[in-house]
Amino acid sequence: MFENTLFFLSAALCIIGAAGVVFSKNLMHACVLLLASLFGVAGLYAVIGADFLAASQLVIYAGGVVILMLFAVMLTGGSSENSNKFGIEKIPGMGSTKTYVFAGFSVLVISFTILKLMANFMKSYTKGELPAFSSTVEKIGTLLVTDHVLAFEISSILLLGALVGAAVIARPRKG
Amino acid sequence: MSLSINDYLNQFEAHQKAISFISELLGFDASGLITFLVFATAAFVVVNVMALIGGLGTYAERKISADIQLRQGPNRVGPYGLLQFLADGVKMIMKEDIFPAQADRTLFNLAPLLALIGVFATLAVLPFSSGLTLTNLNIGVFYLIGVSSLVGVAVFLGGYSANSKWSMLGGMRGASQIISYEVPVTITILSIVLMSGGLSFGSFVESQGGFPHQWFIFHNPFTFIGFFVFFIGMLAETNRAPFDLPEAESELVSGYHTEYTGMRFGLFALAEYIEVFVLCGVAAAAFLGGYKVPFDLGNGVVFVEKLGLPAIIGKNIGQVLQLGSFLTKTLFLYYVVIWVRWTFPRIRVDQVMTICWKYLTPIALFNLVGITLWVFAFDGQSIWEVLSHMGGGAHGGGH
Amino acid sequence: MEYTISTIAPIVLLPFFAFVINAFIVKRFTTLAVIISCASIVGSFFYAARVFFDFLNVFSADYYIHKTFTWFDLSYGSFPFKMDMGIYIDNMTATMLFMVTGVASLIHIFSTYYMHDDKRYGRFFVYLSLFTSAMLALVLSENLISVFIFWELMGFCSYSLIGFYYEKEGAGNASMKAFMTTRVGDVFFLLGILAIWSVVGSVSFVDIYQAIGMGKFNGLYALGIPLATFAGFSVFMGTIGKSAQFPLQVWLPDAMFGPTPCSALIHAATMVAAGVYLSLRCYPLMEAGHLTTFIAYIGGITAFGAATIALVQTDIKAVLAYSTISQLGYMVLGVGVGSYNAAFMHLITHAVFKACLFLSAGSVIHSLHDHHTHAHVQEMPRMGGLKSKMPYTFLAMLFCTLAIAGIPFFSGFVSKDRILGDALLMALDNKVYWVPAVLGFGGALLTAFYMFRMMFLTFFGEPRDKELFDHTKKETLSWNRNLPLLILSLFTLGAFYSGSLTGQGFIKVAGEKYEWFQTLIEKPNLLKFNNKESQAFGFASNPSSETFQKSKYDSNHGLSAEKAHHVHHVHHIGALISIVIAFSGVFIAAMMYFWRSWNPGFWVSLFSRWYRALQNKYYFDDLYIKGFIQKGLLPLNNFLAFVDMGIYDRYAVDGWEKVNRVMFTMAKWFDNIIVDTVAVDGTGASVRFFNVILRTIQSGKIQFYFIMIILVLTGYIWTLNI
Amino acid sequence: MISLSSYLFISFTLFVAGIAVMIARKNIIAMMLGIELILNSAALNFAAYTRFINNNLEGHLMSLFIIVIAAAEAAVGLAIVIRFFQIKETIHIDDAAQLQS
Repeated sequence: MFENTLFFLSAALCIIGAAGVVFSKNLMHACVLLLASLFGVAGLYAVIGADFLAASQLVIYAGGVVILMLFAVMLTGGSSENSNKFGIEKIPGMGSTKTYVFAGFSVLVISFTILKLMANFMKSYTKGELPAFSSTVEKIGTLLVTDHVLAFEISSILLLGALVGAAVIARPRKG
Repeated sequence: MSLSINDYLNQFEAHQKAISFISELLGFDASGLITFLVFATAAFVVVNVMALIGGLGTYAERKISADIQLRQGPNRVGPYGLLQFLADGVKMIMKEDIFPAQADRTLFNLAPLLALIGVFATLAVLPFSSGLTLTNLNIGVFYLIGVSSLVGVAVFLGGYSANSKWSMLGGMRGASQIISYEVPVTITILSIVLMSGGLSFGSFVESQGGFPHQWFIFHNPFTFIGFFVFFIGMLAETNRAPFDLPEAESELVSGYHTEYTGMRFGLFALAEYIEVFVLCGVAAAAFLGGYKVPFDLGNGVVFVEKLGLPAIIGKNIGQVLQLGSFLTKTLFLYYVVIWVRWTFPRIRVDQVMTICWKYLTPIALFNLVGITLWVFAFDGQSIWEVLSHMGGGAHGGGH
Repeated sequence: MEYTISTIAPIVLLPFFAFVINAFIVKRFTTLAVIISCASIVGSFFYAARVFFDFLNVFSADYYIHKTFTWFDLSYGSFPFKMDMGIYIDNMTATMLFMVTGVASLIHIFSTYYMHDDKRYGRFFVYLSLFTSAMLALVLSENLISVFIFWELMGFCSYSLIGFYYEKEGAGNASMKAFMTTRVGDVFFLLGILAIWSVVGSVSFVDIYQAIGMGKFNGLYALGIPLATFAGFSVFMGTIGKSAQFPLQVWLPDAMFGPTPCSALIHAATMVAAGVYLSLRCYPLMEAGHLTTFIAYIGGITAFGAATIALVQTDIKAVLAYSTISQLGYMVLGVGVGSYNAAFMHLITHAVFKACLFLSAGSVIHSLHDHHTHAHVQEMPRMGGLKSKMPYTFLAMLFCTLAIAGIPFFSGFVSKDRILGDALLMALDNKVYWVPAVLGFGGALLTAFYMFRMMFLTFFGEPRDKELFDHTKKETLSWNRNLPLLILSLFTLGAFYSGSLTGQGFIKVAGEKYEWFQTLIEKPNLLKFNNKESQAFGFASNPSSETFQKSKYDSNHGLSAEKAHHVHHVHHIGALISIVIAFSGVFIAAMMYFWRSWNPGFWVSLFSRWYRALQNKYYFDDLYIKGFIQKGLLPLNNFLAFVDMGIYDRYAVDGWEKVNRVMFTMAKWFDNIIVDTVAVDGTGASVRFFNVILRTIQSGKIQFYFIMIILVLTGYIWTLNI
Repeated sequence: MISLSSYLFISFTLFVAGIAVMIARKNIIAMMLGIELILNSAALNFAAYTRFINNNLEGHLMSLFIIVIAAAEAAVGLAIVIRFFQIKETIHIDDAAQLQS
């Protein structure tokens, strides 16, 4: 009962958010809608018992990525002139009819493809009764430092590299 | 420590009897409905009490600042001016609701709500007492950090949507400050997680004791430093003085809520005061023993055995004592926060970032390493236990 | 008594390092450079002395040290092409080392006096060090190639030293002449080395001795000439060039353009000695090639002819230079008549007294300073009566003159007399040898005459140039001027070389023990080299005196008593003739120039044509320049130039140019039409064509890429047939 | 109701939405929003499969690593966007079609 409610709420938030990101004409709104969609995903994680994953999703996306996106929007959209020296508008549109036609075409193609793949998979899958998760944190921690320690360390190096790289790239320079 | 307030109530026979009675009455299994009702009631109560506390926060702020500045403070409405906040609320509701012409109306409406949502969502895991915890998530702290970062988004959106340069600057300052200070605060909490061995607030509190020497703040020298790192980071995260750059009156009129009027501004202010309370509660739970009462009075066993009271009454007396203990510590920290605001001058905007990245973060990392070594070297014992064992060892050596 | 490379190498390397160091520091630290040079050669002398006394006292006569390392090895399969380098020390080498280092040390010391005021004082010592080290390396060499290398290095040094005063007119030409003339001999020498290599497969002395001992040269002919003869002749041509023998003697008199100490070094210890040393080293080859008669003739002609030229020279150094040629002729004569021991002994004794003579002459010349021309005087007509001014120099020079003139009790008598005795012995055996023997005796007469003529003209009588005489300071004893002269003149005494004063056993002073030279130097015993063994470099050889018994002096020279008696008899006759000839030569000189009873002018006018011929050195220079060079070489050159320019250039080169032009035209057409138009421009056009197609695909528009990726991915998935 | 197919459908919706955003938008930041959506759909797939098929938590780890990679991608990508804007004064994707300057 509770779980179903939470699932419906989360799924609705997720899908509506995603659709909003697609159709929103305002970049700021798109960002906020993306945040809603990601919260929905976090809720979906929580429904299937992946509590650590849900919290990670909240911390990283709500606290980090979306605010970064908002910052980037602020830092790049501040000019009042409409076109740059290349003749293209400075604050690019969120899509025109042409691009939407292309996007729709691509989406159709890929939808059929994925649905074809999924249909085969659904037929072969019979739903089994598996026990719910209880407290995934310890198990994830154990797995991270035993079976997946290499990936864990590599991801730490990746993060360090991203940190340094982002700082170096975005540093204001002359010329 | 129960899993949630519902589990706590399920301990009592009366509760189970009530459930079975209602089930018979309605003709289906009413346990789910009761659970929902219990949660709804508890959440309603907690949120309203918190709103009340937030409102009283404004009163306390004005009263304490008046005390510090040798003034009277509000004293007209109600006894000692206690009802001043209600009068303010009425005034705000009655005010005209103004939208700036160029504002992004959707986001302008959304921002205060997001702030309030983020703050209220954190209340779900705040351990008021061993029973009165809405839910004791096993990733409680992580959840709290994630949800409270919604406030940063709200501040940013509030600053952006008003389409005013003061708001914009305040919003950007606020957002950058909040996500920056999350780093040392999270690392400090991580060190507490190391010592308690769990991410939930229940495990935090249960691994401490009622007496100050059993608290984590006095556990070892690193945690003592860590508490102040956490406290300073907390001040900055809540945009409190001396880190109230986003709403610096002298520079930015009023920061991200310059263009807000009426109850929207009220919601921002409320969210801020409640967030201060929540973070003070986190500090109390993580460092100051939380709801723990000395001599194990909190579980009520003493009252049942010594005074012969019924179990249910003894347990509830214990809960009240625990609630009192938690509120005492939290409100003391709340007082300190206000005290700091009216004592220290505001620092410059570059100093904010300097303090975060050049001082607090390295110190927090140092603390993390130090606490790791401490836990490894002394098997999780506090400095007092280590000292007493040393003394005992010396005494035993005399034989 | 351990012989490793570190005990022998310093003999060569000390002077060589002195050269290397001094070459860098000589400009700024001249005094230090001079000290380094002198100290290094003296140190080298001590090392050499150790080797020499070991060989003298400990080892048997046929002991030798032979150490090699592989220089390069280009052997392929069964075809050996391997060159070793190394050292070869036997008794002769040890003696040479001792002599060269000793004489060179004294010359170095004297040079500090003689060259002190020269503006290129330091540079002179740099050359001296290199010269000495090259000579020492040559002496130590174990094969002909390394001999040749150091031979040429000495050639370069003599070139530098003869042209030392390059401001002086003629010095440059003289150095060029010395270099080019010796080059003629060197070409033959190199030919000889190649001939030997072709037979032996190696140029090591040891291998050559072994090959000759095993008769490898027998029955081999090149152009109808026995190969041993050809090889021996070629090597001996090297000696002729280096030691200034009969046809190629013209360079040596001009060599006195150099500073006098360097003349002493060239004429006594190093350069000219190297030629005789080489022919002594290759003596078995000369014998195998039956060249001894030829060598004896060359030696006799040189000995006599040079002596005749020396009769009429007025330059004090020229007299000495011709006497050197003459004495070298005696050595070669000794080689030719099989007097191996005596030839080498004459090499040593001559080195000592000739060095002393040159140093004395240098002392005289250095003292005589003409204040008008600011030059040193070396013309004998301007000297005279210098005995009172330079008594010590006079004494030293007198001793040496007595030695070279063959007066008994002096070293020259001992060695030269043996050569003449052996020549007489050969002449009695074989009539062919009469000519060299008579020429040798005649040369001895002339030698005594012209040397004493020089002495009388220089030191006796009235001073002919009064002003020069008055300006000359009286000689005071100084260590670096008189000490070398003293030591060298002391060693002109014959007692140091032979106990018998005459070498023929007339009077035996201290028994057989003092005939050390006879026991030390023997002809190489070829049989011994059949089982030769060479040691690797760095391997310590530790010979013990028990193993190597000294050979005893045998007054019969290993012959039967009857034969030995004959030999002794002939030697006694030769000695008597020598003594008579020497004293008569001195008497004639004294009559002409001391008592002035006989007028030399009379004899000159009597033989006026001969006199002119002598003054013009038998027209050898004219012959070479006008005859060989202008008549022979210049037309040849012109002919070759005509072949080169007229035929080769005109037809081959210019014709090839024509061909090239035609080819160029064709290639240009091909290049323009085929390569440029079709290939290059075609490639460009095709690239441009594909560019138009590919440019539309690679637009840089990421979303287009996305669409392409999606389409391709979709197509791939649809083909999967899941 | 809470089944694998429903999760897969949500994930599919997110993925398609991401693709549509990436192709339809001309704004680099908006395209990055689409990338975030696609990454989230993948992570959601992993979590759902591991819940409904083998229950061994490895899918959680994969999702976690995807989140980590998304964070790194966002940081570096936005840094590049800001730098690009400093140079070109635009964030139009078609302005990034040149290889040089």
